[in-house]
Amino acid sequence: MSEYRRREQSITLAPFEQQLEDQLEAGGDEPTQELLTLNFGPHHPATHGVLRLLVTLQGEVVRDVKPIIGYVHTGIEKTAEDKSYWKVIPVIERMDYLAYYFNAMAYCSAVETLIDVEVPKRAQYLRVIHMELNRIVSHLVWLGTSALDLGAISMFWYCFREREKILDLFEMSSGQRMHTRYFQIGGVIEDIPRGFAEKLSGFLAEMPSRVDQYGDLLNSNEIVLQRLRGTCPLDAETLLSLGVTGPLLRAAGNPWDLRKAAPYSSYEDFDFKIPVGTQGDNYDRYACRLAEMYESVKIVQQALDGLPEGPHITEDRKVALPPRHELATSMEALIHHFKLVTEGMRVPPGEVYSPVESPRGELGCFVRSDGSSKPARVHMRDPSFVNLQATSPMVKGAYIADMIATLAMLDPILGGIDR
Amino acid sequence: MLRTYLPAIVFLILGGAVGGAFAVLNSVIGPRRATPHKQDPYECGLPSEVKRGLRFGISFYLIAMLFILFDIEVVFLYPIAIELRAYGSFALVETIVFIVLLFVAFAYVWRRGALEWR
Amino acid sequence: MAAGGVGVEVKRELLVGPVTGTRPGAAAPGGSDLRVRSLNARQLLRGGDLEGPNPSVHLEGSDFERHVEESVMTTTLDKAVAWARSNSFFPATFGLACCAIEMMSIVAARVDVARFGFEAFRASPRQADLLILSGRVSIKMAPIVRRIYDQMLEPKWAISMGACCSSMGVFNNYALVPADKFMPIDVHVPGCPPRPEALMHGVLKLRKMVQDDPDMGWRERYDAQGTEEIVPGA
Amino acid sequence: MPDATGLELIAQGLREAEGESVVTDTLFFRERATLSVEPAHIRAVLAHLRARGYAFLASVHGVDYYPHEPRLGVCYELLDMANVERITVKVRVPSTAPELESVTPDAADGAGWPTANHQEREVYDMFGVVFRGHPDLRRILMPEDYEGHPQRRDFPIGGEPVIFTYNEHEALGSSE
Repeated sequence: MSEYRRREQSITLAPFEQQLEDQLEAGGDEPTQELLTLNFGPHHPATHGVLRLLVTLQGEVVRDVKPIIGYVHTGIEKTAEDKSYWKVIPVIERMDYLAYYFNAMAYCSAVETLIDVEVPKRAQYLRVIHMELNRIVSHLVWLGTSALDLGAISMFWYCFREREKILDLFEMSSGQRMHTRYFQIGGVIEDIPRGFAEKLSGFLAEMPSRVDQYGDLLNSNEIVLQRLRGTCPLDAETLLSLGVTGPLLRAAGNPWDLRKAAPYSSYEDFDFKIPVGTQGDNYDRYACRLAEMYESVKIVQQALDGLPEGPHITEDRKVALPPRHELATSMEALIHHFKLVTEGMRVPPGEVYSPVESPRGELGCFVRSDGSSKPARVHMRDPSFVNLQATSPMVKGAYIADMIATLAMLDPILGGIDR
Repeated sequence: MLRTYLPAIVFLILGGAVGGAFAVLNSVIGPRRATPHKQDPYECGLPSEVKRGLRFGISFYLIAMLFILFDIEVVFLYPIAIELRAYGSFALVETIVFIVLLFVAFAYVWRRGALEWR
Repeated sequence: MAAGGVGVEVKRELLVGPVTGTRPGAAAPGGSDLRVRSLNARQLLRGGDLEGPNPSVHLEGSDFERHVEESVMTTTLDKAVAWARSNSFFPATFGLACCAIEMMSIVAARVDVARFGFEAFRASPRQADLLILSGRVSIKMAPIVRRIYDQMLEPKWAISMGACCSSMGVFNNYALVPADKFMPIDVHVPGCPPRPEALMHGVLKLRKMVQDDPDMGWRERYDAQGTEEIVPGA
Repeated sequence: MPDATGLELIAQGLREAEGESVVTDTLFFRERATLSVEPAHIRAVLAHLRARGYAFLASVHGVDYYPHEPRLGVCYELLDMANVERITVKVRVPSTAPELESVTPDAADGAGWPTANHQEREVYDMFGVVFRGHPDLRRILMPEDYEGHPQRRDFPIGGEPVIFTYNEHEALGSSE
């Protein structure tokens, strides 16, 4: 008889115990009708999107979790096959809608590898600046909504205050707050405007103090510590066998980060640390992401200081549009412009899988081209899709409240999961 | 006698009136459109298969009873706390005895392990 | 719809043009749906006539009372109720996709929706009277959205935020359903994702609609009778 | 990345271990190594590569090579975290019999790859490749009762014709 039953026996009177005995003989070891299967469904404030968890509960304890997804499946990979290479970027950016620069980066690096075009240094630095700012935005939205789930309502307003500042910067450089389509195949669409550097350094100067504020609010808050420390740990081996990457894996002690392991887009020029946890429980996952914000600020600072001069996009006319003023004078520019704009860029046939370190883990983009001007297959290996498989080993045997905290710390983005 | 209780009575009447008005207004003004799934139980947007006669675990009732026990204790402390000086030291001793008695109950419940959920 | 379409029986009919040949309030085709009757009423209010292409306003007897009752808010109680309702919407959080992040940011400090009483985002439809559909509605999600809309409190309105919800936006493919196909939508907010200010504009437009002095659309303001399309060769 | 010779060595090791016809083709394109393998030996090949150090299965995804037969391809992206090397194992399955051995469960021939659970379900849902032995092979993204596999190239992209004023009536008329 489970400890749960024995403990109740001592308090309740005999007749109930008699019923339990008959139940146990009849229904095997555990009384099954106690189990309640509920839909922790698509429309739920704590599922960070339209994730549906089929939860089997025994009182407050979660016995089994079965994630059911597909409620925001948009057929993005099918749409991508119907568009030319440039037009795929806006569609791809809407997959993992909190890490839109990373989606674009993964896709662009895959196509650039296919075409074998070299991205100029300045463009690589600009990409790193925007990606790390996007990582901060993603962690801010995660922190705001997760603290909301744990009951710290005011965190939401603090985090979204910083988010607005960063989105102003994105708007300055690309004209749009989210899904900016700032990355182009071969570099970035436009150079950053004049006031961007000053505004960015102003933001970078005050951001660490803001993250300290978040830390002061939550790190020593008894309720948050009770809810997060020691709940739903999972060791690194199980995480690796489940294919989990990103802050979840680093919180369990394995310092695997693509920016350090396989540096791309000149990440090797910057020195930054990778926050790594020890126990791999919810508190480590929270602390790792919080520390990553400091590191991202450091990277952006170094990238801004070391921003080299030079073109912001590749000079290869087969890939990038010629500058407007050239159209009036040279005939070749006009022909290149016309060819690129009407039919789009032709990519030599081949298949490439190029991974990028997104805020949630390894985001890999597989592009297959059959030589035409439309990609034959675009697949995004989304970190949240694979990390979601780790929810049931984490949550089995925990309380419902811990399941909500774990789901918050898992940071699933349903756009990326359902594609 | 009425004079002393007038504020309480006015308070009751006003409370009842405002509450009743809202309830009645709601049914009078609110449009009524029966749709097929309106009365279904809400389970995150999905049809719910939870049967009516579901047996809850005993721990739920246990926690509820304990809460009521100690909540009433706090309710009793409020009037005393407001007028402690007027009642003099006798009320103080009385309250301490009251709290100690309930503390014994609390210790018993704690030792028997009813406070942990599992 | 493509094979395996929405599991919801979806009927979509062309909304009969205002008052073409039928008295207001009579059983106009498309049933006595409140929407058709109020549209007729508004058309009458603006001097549209009854018969013929541009029916004029000659009403007597019961038609006149019905017309008045339909179109103009006379009683102060109605006006007070409309004022109360429009200033205290309880939106049901329906964060589907990217627009949900921008919907969250209207609650945040910069574009504070609490100034207009919209702040109390309720999780359950039982306590909400406004459904902000923010994000893309896939065919697997459509029956659920319809069920949530059915389970909401009775005077309910729906804002479809973003292009994906209003017209399948960027992804015109097998997986998405525009919200109009399975539920009545009051305000469509364009954008992908719409700026928080754009959603605020949509919310304020809905507020004026509920107080029944809706903004004059640009067509009414310049009393254009709809754009005449020059169809080549027609 | 294992360079060209490294890839040949791996292929050679596989041929000795699993049999001559296992590796059908090796491709070294843009510093990326790809092994094309017989569908029947996929579990053995993955187990062999795991022994060589490629212990992390990053991604399982399907590709539809529509005009060419065998039409449905499944790619396994393997990663060796120790010395940061990636290798892709590709399997081609005919659309007439899209059958494949699932790598998820711990079967007789060694440990499985739990990460492939949802990803194989997605390939089944999108392409129709049936993974024998998969613990819970159901549709993951589309509704349960959906017919057809949307990601195949011959599946219509669907969607609605955009209605303009000039074709408004026949578009709405048709759906009466």
